[in-house]
Order: sequence, then C-alpha cells, then structure tokens
Amino acid sequence: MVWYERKLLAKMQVRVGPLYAGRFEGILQPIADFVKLLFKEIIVPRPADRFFFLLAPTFMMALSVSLLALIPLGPTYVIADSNVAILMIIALLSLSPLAIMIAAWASNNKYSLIGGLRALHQMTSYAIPLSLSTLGVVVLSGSFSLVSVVESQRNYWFILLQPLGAVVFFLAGLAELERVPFDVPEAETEVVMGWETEYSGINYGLIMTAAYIKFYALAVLFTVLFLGGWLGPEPVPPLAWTILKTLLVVTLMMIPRGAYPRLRIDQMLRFGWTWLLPLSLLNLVISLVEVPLLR
Amino acid sequence: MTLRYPESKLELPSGYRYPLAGYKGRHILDMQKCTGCSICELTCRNITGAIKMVPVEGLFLRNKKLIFPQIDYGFCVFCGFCVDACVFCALTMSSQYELSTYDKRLLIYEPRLLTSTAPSGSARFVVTKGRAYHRETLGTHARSRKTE
Amino acid sequence: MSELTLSVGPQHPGSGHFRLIICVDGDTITKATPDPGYVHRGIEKQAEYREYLHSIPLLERPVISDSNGSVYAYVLAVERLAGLKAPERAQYIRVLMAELNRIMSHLYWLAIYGIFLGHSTMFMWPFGDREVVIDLAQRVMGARLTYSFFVPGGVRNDLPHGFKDEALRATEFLEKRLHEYDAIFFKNPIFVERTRGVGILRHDDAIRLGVVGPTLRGSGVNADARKDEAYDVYDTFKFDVPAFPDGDCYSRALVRLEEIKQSIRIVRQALESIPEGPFRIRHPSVLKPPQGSVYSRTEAARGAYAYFIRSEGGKTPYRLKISSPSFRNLLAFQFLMKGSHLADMPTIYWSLDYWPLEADR
Amino acid sequence: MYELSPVIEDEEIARRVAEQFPEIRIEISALNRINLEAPHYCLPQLAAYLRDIEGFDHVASVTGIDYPDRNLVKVTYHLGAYAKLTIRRLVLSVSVDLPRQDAMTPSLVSIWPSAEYHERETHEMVGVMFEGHPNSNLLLLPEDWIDLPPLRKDFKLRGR
Repeated sequence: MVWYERKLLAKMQVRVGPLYAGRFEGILQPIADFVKLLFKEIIVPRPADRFFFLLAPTFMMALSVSLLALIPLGPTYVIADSNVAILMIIALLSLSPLAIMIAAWASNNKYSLIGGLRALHQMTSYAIPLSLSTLGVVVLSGSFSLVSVVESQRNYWFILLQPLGAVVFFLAGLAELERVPFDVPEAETEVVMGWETEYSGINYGLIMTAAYIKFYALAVLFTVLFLGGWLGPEPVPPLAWTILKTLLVVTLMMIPRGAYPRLRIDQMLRFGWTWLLPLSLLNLVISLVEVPLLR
Repeated sequence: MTLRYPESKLELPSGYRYPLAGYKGRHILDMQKCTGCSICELTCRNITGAIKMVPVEGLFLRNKKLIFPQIDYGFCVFCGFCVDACVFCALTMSSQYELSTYDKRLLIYEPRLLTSTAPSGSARFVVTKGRAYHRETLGTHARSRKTE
Repeated sequence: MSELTLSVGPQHPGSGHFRLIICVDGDTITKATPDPGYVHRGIEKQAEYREYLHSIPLLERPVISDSNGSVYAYVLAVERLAGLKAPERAQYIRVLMAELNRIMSHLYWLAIYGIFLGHSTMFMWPFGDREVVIDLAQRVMGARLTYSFFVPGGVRNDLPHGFKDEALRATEFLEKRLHEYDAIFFKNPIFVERTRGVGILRHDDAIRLGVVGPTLRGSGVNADARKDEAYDVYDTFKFDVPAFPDGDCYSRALVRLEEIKQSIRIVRQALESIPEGPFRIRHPSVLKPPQGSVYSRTEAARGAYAYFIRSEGGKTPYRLKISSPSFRNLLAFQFLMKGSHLADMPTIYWSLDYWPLEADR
Repeated sequence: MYELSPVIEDEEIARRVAEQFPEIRIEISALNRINLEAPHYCLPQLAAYLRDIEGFDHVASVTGIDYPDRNLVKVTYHLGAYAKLTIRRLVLSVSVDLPRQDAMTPSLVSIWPSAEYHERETHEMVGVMFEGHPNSNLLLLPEDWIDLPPLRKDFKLRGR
C-alpha cells in the first residue's frame, strides 16, 4: 500500500517513483525500507525518558493492530465480532492521542512537544465529528456490531442515505490520520517532524507502520460503514469486494496529498469545530428522520 | 521529466572550445599543440589552482620545456577560463561529466590521461536488464592509466 | 505555557544555512532574531587578491540559482571602471541569459515554496519545468548552474545554431505551464488561505526597511533597477514591473509569477531583435583599470544586486563590496515574524526568498 | 515622469546640498551617481536633510575601506530612494573619513532603520565603531572572533 501511494503520487507529479526493489516497478520497496530501518541504530536522546520513549511506538502499534481485529473484511473474515465494535473502535481511536502525547513528552524536545500538542488538539477536536458521523450509521442499522451494519445495507448503501455523514467521516478520518492537508503535527518546515522528531531506526518504523495500519483500518471502516462492506454482485467473492472498495477509498484519501498544501493549525481547528461538528450533528438529525421513513 | 539516470543519460551538446558554445565538461589536451606556456596555470591559480604544469617525457617539437598541464578535478570548477586563455587551442573541453571516483587521488588527471577522449572516472554503473548496479572499477582505471 | 526559545536552523528542514532564534508564546512568535553567518566565506576579501576577470567564478558562487544575475553588476562595474563597452549583440545575449536565469530562479523559488507549505506536487512541477530552461541555458553557456559566462567586454561565446527556435518553443511551453500553475497552485483555496494576509509588509515599512526585489514590489513599490538604471539594452524592451499593493505572502508570490511572464516577454523581444555582430571586444587579458570607484546595480532575481568597487590602479580591486538583496531583506525578518503564528514562520521565511549564501557572502 | 532632464536634476540636487552644507565636497561622478564627502560630525544633520528634504529613504549599502598608508578608514553610505519617483534612478553616496585607530562615527540607524545590519557588518568587518547603534554584536563572523577585523588591509589571508 505504501508502494501504491508512492506510485500514485509519482504519477501525479510526473515522476517515476520507486523502481529498483522487487521485480515489478519496485514493488518491494516498503519491505526494503522496513528492513533498512530494522538494521539502524535505535537512538534514545539523553534527556528523554527512556521507558516511555520506547513504550510509545509499541503502544501505538498495539492500538492500530487491535483496530484491525474489530473490522470485518467479509461475513466470515472477522477476528472479533463484538456487539459493540463501533464503540470499541472509537475508544481505540481516542486513545491514540495519548500515545502521541507520551511520545512527545518523553522525547523531551521542544519540537516534539509542539508537534505533540498540535496532534493532541487536532485529534481530540476531530474525534468528535468522527464518532458523531458513525452514530448516524448506528441509528440507521440499529446495531453497534459491524457485521450487522453491513447486513442492513442489503438494500441501500449508507452513503446514499447519509452523504453528509460519509463526507464528515472522510475528512475527520484524514485529520485523525494526520494526512495532507491535515498533517500539521508533522509539518517538517515548522516543527521538523513533530512528535516523531527524536525517533530513529525501528521505533520510527513502528510508528510509520502503525500509521499505515491505521490508515488502512480507517479505509476499511469507511467501506464497511458507508459502502456496504463485502456486499456486491455474486461472481466476485465478498472479500474481493471489500478490498476493491477499500482500494478506492485509499486512492481517494491519497489524492489530496498531491493536490493540496497543508493547513495551519488554527485554520484546521476552526474548520473542525465550525463545519464538521455542526454537519455531523445535522447528519444525526437526518438519520433520525430517515429511520421512520425506511420502516 | 525524470531521467532514470544510469540507464538513460542526459544528451549533451559537444564540448566547449573557446569561441563556440558547448558543454563545459572534462578537459581534453592536445599534446601536439601545447607549447607549455603555462598561461592556463596562471589563469587557474587565482580561480581554484587546479592546474599544475608537470614534466612529461617524450618528444614534442612544439613543447621545448616538456611541461604540460595536469588538472586536479577535486578543485576544478569547470569555469573554462583556461580554455579561453589557451592561445594555441590545445585545451578544449568535452561533454563528459561522470568523473566520480572512489579515491580522490584518481581525480588528478595527468597530461597523458587528459589527451584521451574516452569516458573516464572509476565509479561505473553496470546496467543489466533494466536495473543498474554500480561497480568499483578502480583496478581497470589504474591499469588504463598505466598503459596510456 | 511559558515562552519557549526555539533555534530554527542551521539544522532544520525549513531554514537553510541560517539560524533564526524565535521566542514562541503558545503558537505566537513574540520575537525573532536572525543569525546569519554560517556560510560566510569572505568573498569580498578573497576578491581583493584576484584579478578582475578571475573573480567571476568566485562571485557567482553566492547565488548559484541565479548566477548570471549576481555577476551582471560586477561585469558592468568593471566595464565602467576600465572604460570598456560591450558590443550590442553581447548586450542582447546578456539580457537574454539574465532573464532566463531569472525564470529559473523564480521557478526554483516556487518549488521550494511548495515544500514550505507542504505541497509536494508544487515542489515537483516547477522543478521539472525548470529543467527546460536549464537545458536552454546549458546549450549556450555550457553548464547547468555556474556559467561564468558574462565577462567584461561582452560574453564568452555566441549563441549556438538553432537557439532561437528552441528558445521560442521553450517559452511557449513555459507559458502553457504557467497557466496551469495559476489554476492549480495560485487558485488553490488552501494555498490562498495560507498566504493571504500573512506576513504583511506595508508600503511605508517596506521603504523604511529598504527591502528589495519581489519583496518590495509585493508591497506596492514598483521600483526595478532594470527601469531605473536601464543598463545594457533594457531600455529597448517593453515590459512591465508588476507590483501588488497588499504586501502579504500571496502578493509576493504573485509578483514572482508575473515576473516570469514579463521575463518571457523580454526573452521573446530579444530573440526577435538581436543584431548580428561581434560578441566580445578585444581587451588586454589582464585588466588594469585606473584609480577610481564605481557603484553599479542590476536587478537580479532576488532584487537589486549592487557592487561597489574601489580601484587603486592595480590588477586587483582595492576593495570590493557586494550589496546583496538577501542581506537587505534580512531586516524584514524581525519585523514580519513578530506576532505571527509559528506555523506561518516558513511561509514568511521563504516568501522573502532568503538565500543564506547570498546574505553571508 | 521627469520634470527636468536627469543631468540637470543631479546638478540641482548637488547645488542645494552645497548651499546647505558648505563644508561638504560634492562630485557628480557619472550619470545617476552623486558622491558627497562629509566630515563625520555633520553626518546626522546631513542624513536628516537628505532624508527629509531630498527624499532618500533607504540605505543600500555601507562600505568601509581601509587605507593603511593614509592612516584612514573611509565609510561610504550608498543611499537610494523608493518613494520619490524622479530620484529612483539616483544613487547618492556619502563618505566619511575616519582615523584608522579609534574609528568612530555617529550611527545613522535612527534616521535610516535600513542601515542597521549594514552598519553592524561594517563594524565587524572593518572595525568602525558606530556610536549609538542599538546592537553591535557580531553578525556574520563567529561569536568568538578575536582576530583583527577581516577587511582591514593588515589582515592577510593564509597562503596569499
């Protein structure tokens, strides 16, 4: 997926992209990068709090991986089909600012601190629209379980019933993932690398992997919540449908990276509170209206 | 826009010689024309000091002192003022730009090496089936230096 | 939160060889102190030991992205000192090359501005298109960036065959691309949001601080040494000096975009009207100008580039002073940074097109 | 744009300055170039006059030249104008001769704020003290520079 993003970006920018690793157009580049990071020295800065500094990447990785466990890829491809899966996902997502704050504070670096504070601001203010927009789906399907959410989309995908909710979820998801144009916490020309500044070697690799897993998880979540998950015409297996739709979402999420510069933190927060929050509330109202209509 | 460097290379115009436009790459010395007047050395002295006149054994009718320029590409900035200064058109420039080596001593080009128009530089790329690897060819470079 | 003191640079992705000591209170910068000098090479001192001609490769080193612009004033100064006059064709070639260099430098600026705003496509596109101009310049001057092409008494070599067609094709291509830039970058809502109203340098302040170049014209003062001095054949060309009154980062960006268009205009006119003739006059290989001093200024890509040369009649200048645009714009840092957001720091920094090597010399 | 022809206007300015400050030597060296040589005590008055009456509103560069054999340091201010359109083309230079030891001249930062960094640079490079300069720390040189000011003639580059 990293390879896909880099290739897509290169296409947008009239470049070639990764080329040498692997047989086909550098498809093994992410693995090569990861192996390189594995062999690099782990540097712990002297003023840093060693325990928490090393804990943070692992913590982040655990959070992202446990997100994956809750999201169903097909009717049977689900690790933990919980009754309250959506609630748990929201809970896990709102834990990640904590991990970032640990990383930022433990690094004992001014840039890390500023980046961490920015990340904290951003995530807390965007987690609310994110959860509110999923609430609309919950109201429509009448269940917190993701499998039954998908099953209740037999007739209509929820993106048709809830275009607003989908847009809000998409934007808030971008912000939650710190992706362009919401990559303020790691704006390299302002705060070097934000809260990741002091990390090196495999710790950095873990953080990046965690970020990409989270990226993937949110894309699947979008598919499951709004695009009808694995539902699709028969000859194609359900799993393929999920992956196909996820790829589409992933592409959509990558395109802004090539097309937009980054926002400023105050502009971003203003956008979050004055647009996304009211819109998600409006979406909730719409879904409440829609429920009796559909019955 | 992007050139896949070792596989495809920039197409360059021919080298620079004084009144004609061209690429300012590695120098080429015509030992038959050079008279050992040292103007290139004098010119370069206040720019980078890359050129030094060194004695060469052999029979050169025009060069009674038997001294020829030797260029250290570790210093050269490829401004080409030595080419402008050369009254006898003995120094010209070629369009070679791949001069990198693994040893900075190899950046010093003796007069005889400067006469050759063949590509130089010891760091080489070997292209196999669309992929390129760089290979150290220090040995062959040194050998070619000895034979020439 | 109490005040934090941050050293932005010299090892910071958004600074270059330059340090900016800023105090931040929350997200607001309360004080910014520029600390240049990391790449000070004593060029003025070194030039005192070199003959006039041999200083040229040295003097274009400060600004390699605009190397013709930086030696242009020097060449004119030496010509005036030594009483040389370049033939007309040489003057046309110089203007042509200086304008190509200006386009190159502005495209470079635009690309890096993309990076500073976190827009990676904006970084790649102008860099790719700059290659077209570089190839053109390389055909004539034989190098990609450091040309050493202008010499007192003319230029080093004539234009190659077929240059005119190539140059016209390149300008057409660039013009097409500039339209795309306008649509994709300059009308991009987030780009506008990030730059408009940020780092406002009003008309009076710009004059008071003595800033130069696009920074000055972005504040509504349409001063341009090409018009004021009318050196070489600049007075024969029709071109406008763009000026935008707002004084924010957006208008500074627009000035540069407009300047590229005007440069293309000049290039076209020069290609049409270039006369035949010699391109360099003969002069003694070691120049020995008489005693005297001369101050010459030209408009380089970053603004008025001026040389003050004092000659005592020797082979080398007695004193050579470079007044570079970046050094003069340095004063605007303190002024613009104060009270702005930390996130606006890179936006303002690069909107001044500060080039540390040029300021330190 | 021009009310008078440039040459006449240059002479006009030169005449006005001469009337106001009889002790100043004036020379029109070339087109658009006026050179003034003033004693350092009348520099602030001259600067204020040039700014307020003639309209030279910024300093383009400050140069210090060291003459060891004549035992003096010459400081030259190059002035330009942005606001007044007719004299934009002009570069007016004001030179002051100072003794080599103990070179001291009043700072003009209060009159032209744009002179601040130029004066600082001249201070560290040529060793001229500017009286009343707000901040005369080293700007371009390293903080621990203890040698001679590098642009003095008795500072020799190594190997030259």
